[in-house]
Amino acid sequence: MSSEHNGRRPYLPPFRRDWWLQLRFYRLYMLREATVLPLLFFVGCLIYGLYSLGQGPAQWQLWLDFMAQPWVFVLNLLTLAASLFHAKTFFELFPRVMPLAPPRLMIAGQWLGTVVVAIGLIVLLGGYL
Amino acid sequence: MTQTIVIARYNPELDEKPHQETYQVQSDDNTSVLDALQQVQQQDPSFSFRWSCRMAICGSCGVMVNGVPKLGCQTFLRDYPVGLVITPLSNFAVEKDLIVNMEPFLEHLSAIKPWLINTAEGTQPHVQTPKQLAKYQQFANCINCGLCYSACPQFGLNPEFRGPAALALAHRYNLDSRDQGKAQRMPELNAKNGVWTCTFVGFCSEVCPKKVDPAAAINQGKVESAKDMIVSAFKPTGAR
Amino acid sequence: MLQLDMDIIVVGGGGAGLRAAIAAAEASPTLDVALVSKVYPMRSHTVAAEGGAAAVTLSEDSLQSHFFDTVAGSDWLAEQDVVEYFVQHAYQELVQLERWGCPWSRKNDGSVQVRRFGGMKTERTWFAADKTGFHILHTLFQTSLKYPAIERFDEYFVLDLLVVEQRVAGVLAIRYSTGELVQIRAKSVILATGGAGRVFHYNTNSGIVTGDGMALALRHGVALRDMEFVQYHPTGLPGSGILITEACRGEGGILLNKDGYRYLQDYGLGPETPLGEPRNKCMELGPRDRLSQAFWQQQKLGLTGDYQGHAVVYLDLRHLGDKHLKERLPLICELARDYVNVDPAKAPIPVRPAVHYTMGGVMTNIDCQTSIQGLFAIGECASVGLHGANRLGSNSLSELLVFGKVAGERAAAMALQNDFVSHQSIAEQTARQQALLSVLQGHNTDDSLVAIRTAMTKAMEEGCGIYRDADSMQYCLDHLISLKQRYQALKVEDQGKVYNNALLQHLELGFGLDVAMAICSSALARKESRGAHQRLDEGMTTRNDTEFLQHSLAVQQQDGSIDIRWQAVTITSLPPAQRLYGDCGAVNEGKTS
Amino acid sequence: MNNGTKQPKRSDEPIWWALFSAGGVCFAVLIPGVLLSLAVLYPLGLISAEMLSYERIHFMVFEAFFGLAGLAFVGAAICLPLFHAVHRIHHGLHDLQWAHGPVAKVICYGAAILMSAIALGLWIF
Ligand SMILES: Cc1cc2nc3c(=O)[nH]c(=O)nc-3n(C[C@H](O)[C@H](O)[C@H](O)COP(=O)(O)OP(=O)(O)OC[C@H]3O[C@@H](n4cnc5c(N)ncnc54)[C@H](O)[C@@H]3O)c2cc1C
Ligand code: SF4
Ligand code: F3S
Ligand code: FES
Repeated sequence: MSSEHNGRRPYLPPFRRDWWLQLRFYRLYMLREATVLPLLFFVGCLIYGLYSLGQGPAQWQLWLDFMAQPWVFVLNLLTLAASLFHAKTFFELFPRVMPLAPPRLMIAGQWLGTVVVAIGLIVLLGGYL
Repeated sequence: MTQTIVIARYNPELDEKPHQETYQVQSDDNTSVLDALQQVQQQDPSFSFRWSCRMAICGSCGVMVNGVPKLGCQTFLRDYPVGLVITPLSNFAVEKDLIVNMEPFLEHLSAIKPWLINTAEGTQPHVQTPKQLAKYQQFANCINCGLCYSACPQFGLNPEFRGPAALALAHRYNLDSRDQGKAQRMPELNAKNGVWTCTFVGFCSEVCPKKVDPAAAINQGKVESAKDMIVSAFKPTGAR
Repeated sequence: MLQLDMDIIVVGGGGAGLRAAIAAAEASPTLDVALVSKVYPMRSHTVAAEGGAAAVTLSEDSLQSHFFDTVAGSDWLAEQDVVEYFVQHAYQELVQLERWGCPWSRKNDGSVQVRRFGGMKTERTWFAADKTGFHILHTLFQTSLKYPAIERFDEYFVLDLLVVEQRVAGVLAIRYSTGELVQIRAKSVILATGGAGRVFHYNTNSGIVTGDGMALALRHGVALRDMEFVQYHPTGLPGSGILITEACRGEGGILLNKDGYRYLQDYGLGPETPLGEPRNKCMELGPRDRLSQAFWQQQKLGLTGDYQGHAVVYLDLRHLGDKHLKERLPLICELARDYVNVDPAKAPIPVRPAVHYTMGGVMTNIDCQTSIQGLFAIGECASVGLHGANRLGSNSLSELLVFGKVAGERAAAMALQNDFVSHQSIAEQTARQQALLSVLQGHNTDDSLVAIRTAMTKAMEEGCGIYRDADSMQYCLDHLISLKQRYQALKVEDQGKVYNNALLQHLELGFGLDVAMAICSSALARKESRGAHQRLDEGMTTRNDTEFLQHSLAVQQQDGSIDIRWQAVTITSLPPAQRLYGDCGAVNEGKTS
Repeated sequence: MNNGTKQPKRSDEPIWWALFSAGGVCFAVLIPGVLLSLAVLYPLGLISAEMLSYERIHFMVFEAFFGLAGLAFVGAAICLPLFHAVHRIHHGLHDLQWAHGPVAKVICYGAAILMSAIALGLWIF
């Protein structure tokens, strides 16, 4: 190497495309981000339901039958798991983004919200009153 | 006892790119990665790495241990019975062996105006209650080790991203009751390479040796930036 | 080779250097200030200071009292005019730091909180949690970023001063990243390179604290003053030397020898205080030097324990309980777990004395000016005359600020008045260094840097340790001379230019050897016991004001040997008196038992 | 002072992030309940088909509170979660280095806007 050249040759390895597979933490991050895929499926179901409701009782029944199909059922179980996983991560992040109260309290409060909403809906829709 | 460690070596004057080499070091219950690196340096004086305080406060000795950013002086061989692979901090350019180019980090740090902005003159201390102090104290504990930059894939994908430590520092001054410089700092935060590159991966906070929680700082910064956008929308055009 | 001109060069990016650079930039924004440091400024050793910085703050406190504590603490070897200036300006400097954003700990009413500190009669130590040095350094570094006048040369290693006819002309440095030699000319130069604790085997200092600036000045004929005074801290961790703070003992921690006996009561520090009832100035809360000395006595009696080959005593915190420990001493719990694998709630922590601070340094006057025109020195590398024979904890951080500002302003004034020295001897000096560097590379057959360095630190530990006598010091000095010969034959094996770590370590060792010789020679010449310098030789175990109320000045001769001269101490208002401590067994810190 | 000269451009991300966050809350708080009742308990027979009869649901969605209940449901269970989802997809494409830049952005958020418009349209008509 010539004496004029200062010899420095910084080496920056290319950023790996599969970076997210390298550590468990990153895999969980990707999983969190991926929860929106089943969510999209369920939102699709809801839009289909809304359409069916507008089309009259026959179409509505079709939608109800669709929702009870095994593959739909299984996919939605997956969506439920995804939504709960999302909820867990989201609730834990929230107190760090808006530190309004002690984190544990905020997390508990949010879960309470989810449970109350779920019970409310089940009671309302299931007619359990 | 002797333990085997693997270290990435790179000599820019000889090597095309980094390669890994294996070394034997003496270790006991208290042997830190830094101790081990020093032993390797005794075997091969051309081996280069940074260190200084050996008590986790100067921020010099960051390296990757099995792919995770760590302070060498605060990481112990006893915790790695399966062995260690020590490589330079990710997402920075390697200069030699474990030494990386920290200049981009310092540029990002300077860009957010990390100093108290307050034009009032005075010869007495400001009044600041413990409560006001507590608001920003955590974010003032950053030792500039850069581990969070190696942990953050968004920085890896976009080196223009100001990054966790710099944005945490901006937030630290913005939260300081004595500071009046928020308006001057917001443009950097509002920009694409400011808080908005972060997707809350959160690994930055996980690896931070000083529990600064830069992820929280950045995401609180997003709230501030969003508020700033609304406020600016109602300001007459032309106003800064 | 790179050549450039700057108005002012500050060598060192620690607390002292940064403060000086800011002062210079504020004094005149038109001046170019080069901040040259071998590590990034925020890596400097100042970052490790935990305790705090002193300044008279409370209304019941007084400048006289701080003055008295400092002078008495120095065992009357402080320059009293310097101490006066210091106590008058310390408060304003800490306020300045506050106004730059330093997160000082607060009282509930929002005012700054002060704490008690060893040797200070009243609470006057400002602190920022348990990370005072860290916060001071980062506040200064971040503040420095807003001055365009300050240009940083991070990771530039200064290896020589350019001096022409007793006037400083600039510095020569190696750019670590490329190995290039860089010549920077300047109108004034400020040395702020920190202490020299690393010439001792057991020390609490960072790896970079190798005495470079002291040696740079020494080699150009500047005297090093009071170098024999080296402060030991009684509780460092064995091996690493990491500091275990005094706060542990303040909380009620006790010191035990290998038999589990609280040995301090045998050294004039008793009577034994009951567990959990620590009393100021008694037993474990006695002065630092007395505790270190007691350790030495125990070691001689064979009563110290062994921790992996290191002699140790035990700091027992178990009776404080897990909860209390985690609450009050979280950092210590972490350090003990990490570095000696001990849970302080379950087992005592092995500790031993370790070198902590070098009181002496590059001799300056009250304006921080050395005997070379345009060359200033500040911080731990300097002896402006504040600490004398013993430094009080928390005075040094304030010193960095007070005298950093003085030096920055004076250097700026000088740079405005003067022009660059242009003299062909500059080129000659540069060429000589270049030549020296080029012959350094090669292979060593049977010697190594590590071998010489370890021999030096061990020799210093044995010859210039807590207690000293003529024989062991002479032995140490002879040993140092032979080490220096070995050093001169030593080669740097790494042939590379980029980040050549071996080369810098080599240069540091050369500096360290020179400083070690100055310490040892000064210690040999001071035939009395005073402050941190304690002798065992007959007739020298007490303070001797008739002969030695004087500063030692170490001056390097042509042949590399050290000549010792003496300088009278400036006494303005406080004549020498006994250095008495407290009510507990009339602990007299100045005398050996 | 340093660095004071050029100001970087403000990002439009706050808008999408605000929608994403609101959608995230819905996904975490509302969606589990909706899922549980419509997609789990109903198929399992724990909520009877009668209870989900056309009349009953039609009333709830289009008539209760002048139809506002239905509007709220469409917003919270469909539109906002859509924005939440596309936001993550948009960033995910960047994370995987598959696509970034204006095209991906227009497609992602455009899809959410379109689908939301359809859902609202279904509610109105
Ligand atoms: C563990 C510990 C705790 C302490 N706690 C306290 C306390 O509570 N209160 C108190 O008052 N004091 C305390 N002290 C002492 C105090 O911290 C130091 O005296 C002080 O920080 C020294 O500051 P400085 O600016 O002089 O040097 P440093 O902070 O050591 O900085 C030296 C600078 O010089 C540079 N340098 C050195 N050589 C070269 C070269 N050849 N070329 C280029 N650059 C070079 C380095 O890069 C560095 O930037 C403590 C010390 C220790 C060890
Ligand atoms: S935020 Fe934490 S990890 Fe990042 S530089 Fe600061 S101390 Fe290091
Ligand atoms: S890892 Fe990166 S993406 Fe954000 S939360 Fe931390 S900066
Ligand atoms: S050596 Fe200072 S942080 Fe590790």
